[in-house]
Amino acid sequence: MNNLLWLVPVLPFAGFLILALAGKHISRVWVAIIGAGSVSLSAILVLIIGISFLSHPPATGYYSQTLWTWMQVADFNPNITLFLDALSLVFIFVITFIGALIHIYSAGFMASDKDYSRFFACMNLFVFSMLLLVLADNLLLLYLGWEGVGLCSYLLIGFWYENPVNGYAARKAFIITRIGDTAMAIGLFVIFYQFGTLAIPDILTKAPVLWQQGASIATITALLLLAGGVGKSAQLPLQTWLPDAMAGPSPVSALIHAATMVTAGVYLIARMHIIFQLSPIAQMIVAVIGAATLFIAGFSALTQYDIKRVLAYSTISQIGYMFLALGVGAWAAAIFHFMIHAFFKALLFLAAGAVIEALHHEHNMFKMGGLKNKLPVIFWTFLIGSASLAALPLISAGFYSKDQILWYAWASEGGNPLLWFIALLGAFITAIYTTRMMVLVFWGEAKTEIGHHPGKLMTVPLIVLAFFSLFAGFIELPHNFGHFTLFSDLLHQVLPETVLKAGMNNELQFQLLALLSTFGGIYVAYVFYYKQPQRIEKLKQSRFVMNLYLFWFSGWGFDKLYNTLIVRPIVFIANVNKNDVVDKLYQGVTFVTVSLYQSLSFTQSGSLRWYIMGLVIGAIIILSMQIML
Amino acid sequence: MKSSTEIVMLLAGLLFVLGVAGVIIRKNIIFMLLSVEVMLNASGLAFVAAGSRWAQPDGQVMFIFILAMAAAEVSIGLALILQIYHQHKSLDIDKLKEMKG
Amino acid sequence: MILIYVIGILMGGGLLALLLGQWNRNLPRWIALCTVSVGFIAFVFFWINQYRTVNPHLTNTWIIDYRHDWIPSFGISFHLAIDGLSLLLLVLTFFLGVLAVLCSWNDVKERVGFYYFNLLWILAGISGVFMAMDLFLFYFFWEVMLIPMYFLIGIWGSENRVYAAYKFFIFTQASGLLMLLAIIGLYFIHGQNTGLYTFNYFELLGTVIPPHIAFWLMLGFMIAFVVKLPIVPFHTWLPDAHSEAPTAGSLILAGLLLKTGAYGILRFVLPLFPEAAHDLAPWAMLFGVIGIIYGAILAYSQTDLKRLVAYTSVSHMGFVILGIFAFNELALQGVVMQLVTHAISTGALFIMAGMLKERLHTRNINHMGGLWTQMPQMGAIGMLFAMASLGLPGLGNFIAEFLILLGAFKANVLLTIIATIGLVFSAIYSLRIVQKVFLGPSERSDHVSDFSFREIIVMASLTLSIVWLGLYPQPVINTVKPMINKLAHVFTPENKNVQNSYHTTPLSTHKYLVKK
Amino acid sequence: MSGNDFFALTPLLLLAGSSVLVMLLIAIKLSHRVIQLSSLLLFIVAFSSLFYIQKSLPYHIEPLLVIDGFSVFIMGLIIFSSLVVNILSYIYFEEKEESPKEYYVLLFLCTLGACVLAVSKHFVSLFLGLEILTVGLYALISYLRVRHHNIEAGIKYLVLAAFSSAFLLFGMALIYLETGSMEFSMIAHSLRSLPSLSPLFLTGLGMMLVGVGFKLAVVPFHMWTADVYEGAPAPVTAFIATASKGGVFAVLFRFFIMIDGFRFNVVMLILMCIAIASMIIGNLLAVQQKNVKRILAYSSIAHLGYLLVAFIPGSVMSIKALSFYLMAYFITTLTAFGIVTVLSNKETDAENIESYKALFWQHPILACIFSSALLSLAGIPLTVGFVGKFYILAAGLQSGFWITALILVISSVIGLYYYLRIITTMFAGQKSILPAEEKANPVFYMVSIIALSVLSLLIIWFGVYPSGVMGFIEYFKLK
Repeated sequence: MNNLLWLVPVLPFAGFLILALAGKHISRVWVAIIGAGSVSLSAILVLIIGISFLSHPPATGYYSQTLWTWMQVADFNPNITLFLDALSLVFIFVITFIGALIHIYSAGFMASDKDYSRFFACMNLFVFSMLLLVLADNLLLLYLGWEGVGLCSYLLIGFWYENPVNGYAARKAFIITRIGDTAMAIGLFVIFYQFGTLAIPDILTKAPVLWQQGASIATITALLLLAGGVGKSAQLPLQTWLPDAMAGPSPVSALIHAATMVTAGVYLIARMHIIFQLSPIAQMIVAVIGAATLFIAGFSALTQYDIKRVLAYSTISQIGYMFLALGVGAWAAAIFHFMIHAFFKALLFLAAGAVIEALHHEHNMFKMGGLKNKLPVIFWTFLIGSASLAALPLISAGFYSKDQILWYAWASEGGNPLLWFIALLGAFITAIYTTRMMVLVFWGEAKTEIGHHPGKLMTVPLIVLAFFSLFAGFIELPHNFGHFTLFSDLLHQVLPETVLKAGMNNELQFQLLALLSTFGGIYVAYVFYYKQPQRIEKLKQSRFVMNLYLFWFSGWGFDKLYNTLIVRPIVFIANVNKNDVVDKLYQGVTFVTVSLYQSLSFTQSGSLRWYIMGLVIGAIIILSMQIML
Repeated sequence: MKSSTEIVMLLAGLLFVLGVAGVIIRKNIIFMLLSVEVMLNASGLAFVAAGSRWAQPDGQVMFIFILAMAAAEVSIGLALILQIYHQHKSLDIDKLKEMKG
Repeated sequence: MILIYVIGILMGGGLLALLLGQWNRNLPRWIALCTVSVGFIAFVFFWINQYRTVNPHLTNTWIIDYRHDWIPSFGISFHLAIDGLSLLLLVLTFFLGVLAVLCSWNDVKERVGFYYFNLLWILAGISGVFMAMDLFLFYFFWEVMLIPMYFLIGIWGSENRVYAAYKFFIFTQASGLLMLLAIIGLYFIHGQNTGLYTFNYFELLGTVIPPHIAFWLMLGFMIAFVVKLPIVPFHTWLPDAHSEAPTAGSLILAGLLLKTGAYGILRFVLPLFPEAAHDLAPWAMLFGVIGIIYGAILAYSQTDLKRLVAYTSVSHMGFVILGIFAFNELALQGVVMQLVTHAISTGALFIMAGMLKERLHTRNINHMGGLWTQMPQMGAIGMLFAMASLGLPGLGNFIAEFLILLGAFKANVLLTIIATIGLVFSAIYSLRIVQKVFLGPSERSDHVSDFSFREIIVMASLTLSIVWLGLYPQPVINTVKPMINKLAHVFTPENKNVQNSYHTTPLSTHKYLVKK
Repeated sequence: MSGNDFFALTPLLLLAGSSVLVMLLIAIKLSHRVIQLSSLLLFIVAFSSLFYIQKSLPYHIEPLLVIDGFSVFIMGLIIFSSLVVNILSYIYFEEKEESPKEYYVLLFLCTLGACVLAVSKHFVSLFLGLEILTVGLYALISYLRVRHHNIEAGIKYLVLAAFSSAFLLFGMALIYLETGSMEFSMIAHSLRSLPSLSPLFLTGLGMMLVGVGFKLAVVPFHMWTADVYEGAPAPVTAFIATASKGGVFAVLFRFFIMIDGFRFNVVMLILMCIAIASMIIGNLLAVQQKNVKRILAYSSIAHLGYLLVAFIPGSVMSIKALSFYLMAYFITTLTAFGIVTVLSNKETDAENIESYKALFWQHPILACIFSSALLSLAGIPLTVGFVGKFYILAAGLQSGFWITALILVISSVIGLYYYLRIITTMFAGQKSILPAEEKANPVFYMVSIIALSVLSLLIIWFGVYPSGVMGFIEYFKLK
């Protein structure tokens, strides 16, 4: 069945082509069927392929399928080749499966939108690009998918194009990720000249042979790739685009800006892990970026009033966890968290979308409230998602994935107490803002009337996702707690196992601490937002707290910083130079010519005596030249 | 070079310069023409002197040609001057500045 | 002979259009369409045949060679020859020629005959440039294409057309004359060396030139080509010419005229003056990079759509010069790809600007916006070509830019990195186009129609080409491969060392070898 | 003088005889039309006689004249241009002047003078030819004597020409004084025996340059050009621009070749300065000029500068280049002034650039002819001007005169601007709804247009296929 692999990306692409070319002439039902159906088919196909892959693993550990030679120039010959191993299997599973659910949800969510077919066309194109990204056999094809998802993200963030704000957010997303992509492109150049190829398997086999452990070239390459990942995954310092990207429809936020695209950076680093392993510095930087991002994004999430922005910052923060895991060498843990996060964050976004739609496109949490009884399905699924996000112990999937990361942040070779402490603090904050969100949206008194209730098309995907958010964690249990390692066994075919420091066996203490931080967070939020909301108001009277609040609210001032340092100067130069200063040079030449003309034309005075004078002067010059020289 | 030739050449040069000065200084067209005639005759004189230096008749032949040419020129010149006077009521060369630029 | 026929057909068709245009307004465009289509079909068939039969590793790179004495007393012959590069660019010429005729179908209402006369003669001149293998003939065609272009801009352009036409003509003419000087200089140096006075390209290739003279001669050639290309700071004619020209004029300017500059460098500067070119390389690359960034920044600040696209051309052509002077196969292949894909993508943007102008009567993007609602097809296509222009993978421009950068990275790391940053800027201006034109709130209440059938044909062919080039560029790569290989061979470092041993032998059988 | 001498002098004798014959025809009161046609016929006869005498070349008539290939070529050009001027003159003078017949006598005389210049190799014949030409021109320039401009141009030309003739003569006298001969080869001979050049000789040469420079209208002796071109009747302007300059240039070139003047560095330096100044100033002066005749005048200054660029090397290539360029320049200039003539109306010449507006839409043929002439003057390929310019550059670069070649290139770019300006004017504007005015002499109008069309076809033909002409020139080599 593996040789049907090409169909996995091609199905959504076919869907895209049909919708893009003939979308106007197809009825809305068929648009939905084609759009959601193509992705669902591909999800089914992935299941089949996955089963066949797992039951008959290829000898090399991967399966690859060359479609055609993309180009062949000198010794540069990237192919259009699909590449399937355990890592990409996990990703294509998540992409197609969650993708299909979100498509189904969208069929209901977008039902009243006039650009129905355009939406599904873009979504299909996105799924196609994302699949290409994770199935690419070489970095160039990966780059194709990488930019392709960027394009779709751009198209979908700006889906409601009449509002210039959306367009601005879309452009911001595209351009900031492009900055990372550019660095990544340079990384590709370096890799090509180091290894003479961009094929991922070749690179991974050649790298340890050609490069010394800790070689500076490895660091440079790793950092360039990291820059790409940082851009796409909205990590520090390129994280500013993601909160704005929430301008897109909620299914888009769920699919692109939570579940799949933003984790492409995680995929890239995991995929190129050998290069990162060769450079401890680079790996350290990955961990530090992850920790710093999860920390600052957590605080920002704490202060948002727009429900989707809370989720956006929380996404940034959660991806920070994944980066932290990658950085400390907990490869499988990072991918595990990616998968679990995809489930619960997609769920949260979809549920939030349902809430927002029910409340007439109200994004402000402070204007929500009391929805617990009015939207029970949403409430319960949202609650499950939140539990997972807050890593509620034992019963939520999020606990299992996050706990693993916390543990490795302390105990692995690359880990250290500071990273662990930040991660723990992050977990505490996560619990606070998650609870705050729950409390504000579902408890308290109702502030806005409910419009229409979500239909079946929307609730079923929520329920499925909720199921996974609860139970997907059980495929990987901690060592001291069942030691069930289905997921990491699978991934260890591809990714190295995490090396622990010597003498680390007190995992339980750390689990208890994590548990404490979660409950502590929930309690704090409970106190401040439910029990005694006036305390917040009291705190806000202090100037310091208020400033801090605003600082966090603005995402730690990064936007402002970039605006002043980079955007404004360039725009200023561009506007000042609108008429092209170089042209002045040529205008100067013209001016000189014309002035010469005018002064010469003055000599043509029409006076005969003047002409004679000219003649005589000419004669004198010639004669004196004749005689002098 | 014989000294007499030298002296005659000097005289011719002097006449020539006088003629040039005359053309430049005078504003009346007739006087300008006269000055040109002086220049032409100075050249003729120079030819005669040069011919005598080499004991050839060529210089004098040339002089006669110059005379003939000067006469033709003056005749046309005077005709033009008549016409100018007819049109402008003046012989001031500085008034003839209709074309310029 | 096909080469002669093609030029003859174009010129003849032009004259016919001019004469018949006197009494029928429809006839000229049909004549033009037929003429160009015939040429296009002929070349496409020829290409396919060629592609099937010829082995890309062949050493003889020349496909057709036609020669006829022209001015024998100067050793000037009517010498046309094509290799892969010429063939490719000729196919491109006729492709865009067909589109140019189509997109001016209803655009031009006055003096139709003369318009198509000019159009066809420009194409004839450009074809001649791509075929001429006699330097005099080359210069001849180089100039021949200017005059009809001058008329095209000066008569059918928009408000400021006269200024733009002057500027275009004087810039190109001035630089062209300097090239003429260099050509004659080369002619005499070759003649004095060998006793054979000829303008034949193949003979001149082996000329031994004292280095300091070679440098100046090369500059003479370079100036003509970089003005045409154009490279900052010789680019200022371009925005004016592009923005004032009629749609077909902009299409041909961007799609073909600029390419003649790059073609000239590839065909003449590098093979004729390999060492001087080598010395110039860092500077040329630097100016290429300056062009990339400078053009992009200027493009960002423009409000006139055509002017904006024109400045993007400046930026894209910076990549070309960067790639050419990287001297390796990757970069050179990238350059060829860039020539083709830029012609298509920028051409498409200009055509679209023309369509918008026709519908909205403005080129100011501040007066557009929200057009997607009324023109979703144009919006989608516009988006696609904006993406092509910013180098989205999967579209042809990406292949070109990636290959150029990949090749250039080998030659100069720092400059390549800066050039790569140019990709960010290209994203900024491309998205600005899309945003200002198609997205945002709708500025207009009146009805604006979407593509007509004719326009769909035009845009669909462009779209298919750009996607094809993005996903399977191999035909293009293989076609130019022999030529590029040979060129890159001259500049490979190992070769240089070999060359030193050739020091004493003045003549060598290999045409492109570097001689000291 | 033997019979052979007369045979060799046939063209000159024919021209001289024609002037007498035309005078007689005028005396018996034949109409303008008859006079015009007969003089046209006589020009054709004179022109064909050039082919007739070819066999006996080169032929020396000691000590004054030499008739060789070069002089026959130049004479051919001169007579040809007179012929064209003759064709153009009819419609021009018919409507402007009540007694246009004597004009043809003068035209023959001027042509004769120019031809004598082309064959002279002696100061006396030089002087004679020059004065026959000049004195005739005085009358021609002010032929339309009621027009203020004509008279003004006439007197300016007269005073300046006489003034410069004096310089020329004085210079000749000095050279004669120094070398003892007025025959070019004898001068060369005696120069060879001198150890170094005496200051007297140099002064003489310098003064001659002043005289010749005036006739050629090179900077700094150029200032009369525009006024005279503007003032003179358009056909006469065509004649001044072509035949008169061609003759003078031929004799200057012959003089330098025979005395081998190219070895005098100082003289060459001066000529280079003159060439450079002429190219730059000539072109600059025309940049924003509004009067087409003046534009063409200034452009002729620049073109003489171009000619000097080819002149300076003094190589074999120079001769060919000069011959070719003179031919190109003649054809082109005649075409350009022909258009001015044809477009002139009874009151004024078509000299204001505004009167060319929308010409392309009203008289497409005339506009195309004029465009081809202007493009040829600008040196754009497909025209003979380009090949000529290429030839000049080749001649200059062959001997390594890079500076002059470079200046030529730069200044011709400036030149391009004003040629384009005229062309742009012709293309600007819309077709006017006014009915085309009735031409007084439709037949001659058509003949003129046909003649101009032939010229413009020549411009293009020689531009596309110059090797025929080049072979022809090769055939007429000097010596």
